[in-house]
Amino acid sequence: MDVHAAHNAVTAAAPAFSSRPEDIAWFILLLPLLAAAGITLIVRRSNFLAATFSIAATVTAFVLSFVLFLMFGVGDAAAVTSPFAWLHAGELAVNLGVTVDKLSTLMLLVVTGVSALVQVYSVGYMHGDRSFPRFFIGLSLFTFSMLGIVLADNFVMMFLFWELVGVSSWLLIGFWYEKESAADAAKKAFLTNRLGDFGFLLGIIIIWAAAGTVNFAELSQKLGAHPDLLGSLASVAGLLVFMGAMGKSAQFPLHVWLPDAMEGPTPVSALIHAATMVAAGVYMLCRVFFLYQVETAWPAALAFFGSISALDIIGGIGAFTALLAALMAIQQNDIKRILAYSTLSQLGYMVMAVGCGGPDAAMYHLTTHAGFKALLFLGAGSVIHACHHEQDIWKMGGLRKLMPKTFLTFALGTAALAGLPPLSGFYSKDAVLLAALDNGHPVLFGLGVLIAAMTTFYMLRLVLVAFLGSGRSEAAGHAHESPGAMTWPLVILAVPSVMLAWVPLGDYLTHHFFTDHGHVHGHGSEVISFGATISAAFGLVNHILFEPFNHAPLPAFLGTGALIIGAWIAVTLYWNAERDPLPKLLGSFARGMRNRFYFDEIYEAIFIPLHDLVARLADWFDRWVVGGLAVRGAHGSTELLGRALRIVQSGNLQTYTFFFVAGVALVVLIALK
Amino acid sequence: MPALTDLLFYGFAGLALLFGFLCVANPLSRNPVTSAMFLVLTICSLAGLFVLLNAFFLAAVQVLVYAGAVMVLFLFVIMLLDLKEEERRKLNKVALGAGTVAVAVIAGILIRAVTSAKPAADKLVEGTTKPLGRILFTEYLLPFEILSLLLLVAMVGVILLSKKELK
Amino acid sequence: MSLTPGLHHFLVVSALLFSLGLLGVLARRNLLVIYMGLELMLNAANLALVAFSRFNANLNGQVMVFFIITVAAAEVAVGLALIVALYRKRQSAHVEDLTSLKL
Amino acid sequence: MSPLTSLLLTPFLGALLIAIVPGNYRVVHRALALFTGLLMLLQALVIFAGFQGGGTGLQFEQFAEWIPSVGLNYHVGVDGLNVGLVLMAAIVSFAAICAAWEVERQVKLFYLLLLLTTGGAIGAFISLDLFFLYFFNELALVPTFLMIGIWGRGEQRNYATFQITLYLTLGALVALTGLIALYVTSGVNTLDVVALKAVLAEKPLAESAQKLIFPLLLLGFGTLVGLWPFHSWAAPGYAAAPTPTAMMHAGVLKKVGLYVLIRVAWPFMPVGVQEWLPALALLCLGNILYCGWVAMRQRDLALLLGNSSLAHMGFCFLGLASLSVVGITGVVLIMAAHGLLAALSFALNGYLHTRCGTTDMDKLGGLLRQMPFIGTAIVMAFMAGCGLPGFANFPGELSVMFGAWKTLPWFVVAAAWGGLVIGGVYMLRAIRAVVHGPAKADFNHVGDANYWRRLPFLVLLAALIWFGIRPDSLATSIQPVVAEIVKSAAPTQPTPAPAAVAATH
Repeated sequence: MDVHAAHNAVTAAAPAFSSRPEDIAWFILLLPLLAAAGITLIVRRSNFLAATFSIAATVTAFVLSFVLFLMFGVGDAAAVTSPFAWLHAGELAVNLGVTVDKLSTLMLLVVTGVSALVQVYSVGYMHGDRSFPRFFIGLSLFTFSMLGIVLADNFVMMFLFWELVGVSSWLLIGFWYEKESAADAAKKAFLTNRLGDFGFLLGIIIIWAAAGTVNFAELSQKLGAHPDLLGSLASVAGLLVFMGAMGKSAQFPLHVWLPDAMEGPTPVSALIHAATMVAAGVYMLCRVFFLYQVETAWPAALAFFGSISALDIIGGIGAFTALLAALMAIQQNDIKRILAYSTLSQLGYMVMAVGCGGPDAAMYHLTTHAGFKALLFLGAGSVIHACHHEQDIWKMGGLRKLMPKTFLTFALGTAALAGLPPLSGFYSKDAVLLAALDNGHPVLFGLGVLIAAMTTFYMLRLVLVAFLGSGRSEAAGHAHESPGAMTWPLVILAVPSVMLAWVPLGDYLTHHFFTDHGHVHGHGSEVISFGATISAAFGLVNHILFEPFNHAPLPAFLGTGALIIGAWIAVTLYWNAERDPLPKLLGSFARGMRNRFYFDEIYEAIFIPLHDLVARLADWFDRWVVGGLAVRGAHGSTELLGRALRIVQSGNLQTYTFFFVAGVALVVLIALK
Repeated sequence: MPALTDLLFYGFAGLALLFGFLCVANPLSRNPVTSAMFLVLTICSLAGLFVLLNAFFLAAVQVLVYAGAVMVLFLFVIMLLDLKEEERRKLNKVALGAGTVAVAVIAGILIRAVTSAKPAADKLVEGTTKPLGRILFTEYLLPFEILSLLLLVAMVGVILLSKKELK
Repeated sequence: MSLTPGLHHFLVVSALLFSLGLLGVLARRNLLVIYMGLELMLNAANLALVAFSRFNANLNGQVMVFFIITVAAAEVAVGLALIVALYRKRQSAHVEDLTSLKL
Repeated sequence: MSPLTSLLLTPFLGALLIAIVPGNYRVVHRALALFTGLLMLLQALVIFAGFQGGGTGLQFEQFAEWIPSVGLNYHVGVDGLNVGLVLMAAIVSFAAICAAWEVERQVKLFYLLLLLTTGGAIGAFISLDLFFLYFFNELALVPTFLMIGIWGRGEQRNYATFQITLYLTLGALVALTGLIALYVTSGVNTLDVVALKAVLAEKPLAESAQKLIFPLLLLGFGTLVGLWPFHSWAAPGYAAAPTPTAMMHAGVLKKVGLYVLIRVAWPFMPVGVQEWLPALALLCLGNILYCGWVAMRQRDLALLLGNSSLAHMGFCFLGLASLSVVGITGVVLIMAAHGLLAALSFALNGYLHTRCGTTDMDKLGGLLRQMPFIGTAIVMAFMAGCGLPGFANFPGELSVMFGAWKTLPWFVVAAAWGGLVIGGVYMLRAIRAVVHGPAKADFNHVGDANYWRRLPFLVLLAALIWFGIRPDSLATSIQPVVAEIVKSAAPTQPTPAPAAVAATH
């Protein structure tokens, strides 16, 4: 693309900067950054002011997001951007712009909403921590980076914020950096993400090299016009970009960082690992979904893939991750780790949905999941806080009576995650299953149902063991309800967990993804304006609540059946259980599940040492061959020669004279010749 | 029948070489005093050769400066240092041999070079004081003055070096 | 080469005398004797210069000899002072003992 | 008088003043040096702000004939290529002068040498005459050898001093041979870069001459930059150097070699470039991957930083080898960014060394608790070092990788691995070892930097972040100049439009 044209476009857009409504998005993006900067520079010493700055910024961002949502999300306003020149070098033109459309406004709401609640919650949870303001700096920075991903209108900008999310999550996970395990977990998370980013960056470069632009809108347009634009690297580019998502969304085989990341404070886990960072991968896949609609093509070396498309591979990886993580979750005892694996599993679900060609379903599930998973994490945090940082569920028990608000909201979240109709989780899960079934992936559909059962099982296990029964430790016995700053966010989050699906969210997303291409699912093809939504919401409640059963009964009934089976097994095994009966029943398989199928051990035993070995070899080479043989060799041989010549320097005057005379004789001889 | 001057030349030349040899490699005595004495004799013989070459002024200077001043200095130093040790030291045969060889080579080369050169025109020049003084104070005035400076520097240097404490 | 002493004869004597001086420098161990050898070599050079002057019929060579004698006198004075100083420090005027130039 | 000339004269005048003040007025020396540094910084800022980007012409030019018989002139000027580098050099110099506060012995001499180095570096960047280019480079290098030798630290000090001196002198010698050969074979009696460019555009050098002279320049100046395998002077040299010297050398002087390559070797010898490009591409892998791996194994922070800086130089060479506008623009961006970053890293390393007495990562740890400011600065610097967006290195490395993809795809894969993964691994490990982990009692007495000592870090960080957020403030100036260079370096190879590429697939 012509650089000068782009540059002109930039300069042309500049004067209009403050006059366009979509530029509100810039404020949304920058508010958390301003908060972080303000805390760093001005109020670093005051806990109260730090929290106020941060929360005020995020809440304002949430309100603005809502305004933006009403303006652009609801209704059919086109996606609009206001570019700002960042880097122009030769044919590479990168302008920072924002995309404001249905997808990003919805995600803005999710991110700012959850972030605001988590921050309020943190005021209670982090009370008394000596680095309280630093925590809010980290949260604000993180929110800023995440909003950048959401709003990015091109690949480079997305990558930029992608990395920033990585580093701010590193800051948060390693918040208690004096704890060795936390510092290690932060490092691991960052490096695992880096592996994904490696692929992501290469994917971006391939796409740019072929299409000449990194802008999503232009790319989408070009790829729509020429589906073979990316040439033989089309599928490779798609997979490489997916590698980025693999890192952030913790998909197999880069999933190992997420459970370790639970070393961070619990609000961080809620923010990062439920609603935002891990969702970024899925969001990115949805944002660049046009990339996967091009013709499948493999370079000659990978021709054996044949007609298997990048999406098929993505779907497979998603399903595998979901299954693996669900299995691991069944045998965990740490309350946060159970939730972590559950997150992994649900992310696998979303990625599977994308792979099945249902980005709308993936986004739907992402949105609902953000709500109830944040709720679950915050609830877990409340429990941990109450039990004096005890995280083993087998040392809890009987918390139902001691912490009624936490229990109730936690139970609601569990039900939503398990997919109990008519809670939100049911509808989004149903959408995912439907996407698998509709697009001809019966195996994935079957796996999805199985995972749904397993989800119910391990979540119920958690609830039964931790909240019901009787207290198994002193800490659990003396637990008390958490302060209002912590319980109110739980209550607020319970609302969307229950009711989010009662607004026509699925249709909203379907509309976003598929109207352009003319094939529309379901009944939501009509343009929905906000006013109509409000009035329709009540009228349609009945219709919406039972829509899945009417519209596509198979996934709905199977999903509900899975729920019942999972719940039945869980209740049988864990009602009033004092010890976990599963290890006895499953033997070594349970041990495998508990030890996460030894992935960390395998990586630590094979890949990391392998890379270290290369480094060791290079270092050895540098020390002994370059530094030793070449450098010291040159210097050594010079020195040896010097030593040899030193023998001549006897210090005896007459020897010198002798040589002198010999030299003179030689010169005279030559001169006389 | 060779002229008297010719005989004188062979006489002085032979004496100079003989005394020179005895000065540096006296087989009977390795006493530096002996060497110094033979050096005086060599210089005197050379002065004779200078006279044969019509360099009367230089011959006088040679005797005055060398045989007089320089040799007195040498003798003073020899007395001052009381060098008895020389006698006890063993002669380094290897060094002597190598030295002799080197010297022989140099001598050979020089003599060959000298004899192979074309003889110069046999003109006469009087090296008396008057023409020498004239040229010295006209053409070579600057070097002459510099030389005086050199002597001054040497004097200062010697005084400094001979002070008891060298710092 | 005739027997009548010409330039060549003087030069041969000069060369031989020079060699004798060199022999002294190379073979003797006493610094003072070495010094005498050096004086011999200087005198040999003087002889050659005077001979050149005589046979080339100009006085430049003799002027040069005059300078050489003066410089030699200065040199002897300084050199002997050095030897004395060295002897005071090392209690020896023997070249074999003076090897501090060795590394 | 051009502002460039006054900028160039400032450090030398400062050095002169310091030389006049007697040795025991330490405070006066420090104040004078600081004032000189500040003055340079302000002048460089004025020049940078007054620079009109977007064109290829020279600005603030000054020309004075000196020795016409050999075509030797005083000719200074800036275009997009060096205006940012001059600013970077001034910023780093100022920071280095601030950091020189830690020097306790022979303060006067140290400031004198430091200002000479500074002046030499500035002179090398603004000179448009081959002689002065080389002269100022040497003028900057020689004092660094002295500084490492006299004020250096560590047991390996002497070895490192000798090594760096010999390596760099030899490299400079090879480069000098190349420059002389260029001067002689060009056949026009001029050392002026601008004049040479005009002449060589009309009448290029003979191909055989290009093929011989180009490697001389590449290896000569490459050694000054630390091109693999002539790199082993760098890490031990920086580890042994006193902080300001390491800052100046790693930050500024290393870039002079690259600058000369871009200014002279590439545009003047297109055939030579084509001939030696594959070799250069291979060698740059040595820097990116090999030095990265070596860095992973280091237990000493200074050695790690030295190797990491070599790895960054690998990106520069990759960009040069790409022979594309995007890539070489990226190289210049990295040069400016890495100058700031290397100076910052070594300043921090030096701070740790003076305060904690060691830079051994096994002995350090948990410093974020005891020194929050320095700890945060370390985190930021190291994050910038592994290519984090928001810092100036990122746009540069990004452009290099984008630019090199079309001609060297597998090298880009390796570079991405080196920059993102290997760089991430060693930097994160370093952060983990130095600032994270439980606080150690050994360092309880060690204080954080006071406000005055924070100045150099803050200046460098601010510049890093500014160029990270607004790379265009450099890139728009760089790009036209680079486009011209690429055009003259690859006249037979017009860069294909993206659409054409797509069509061929």
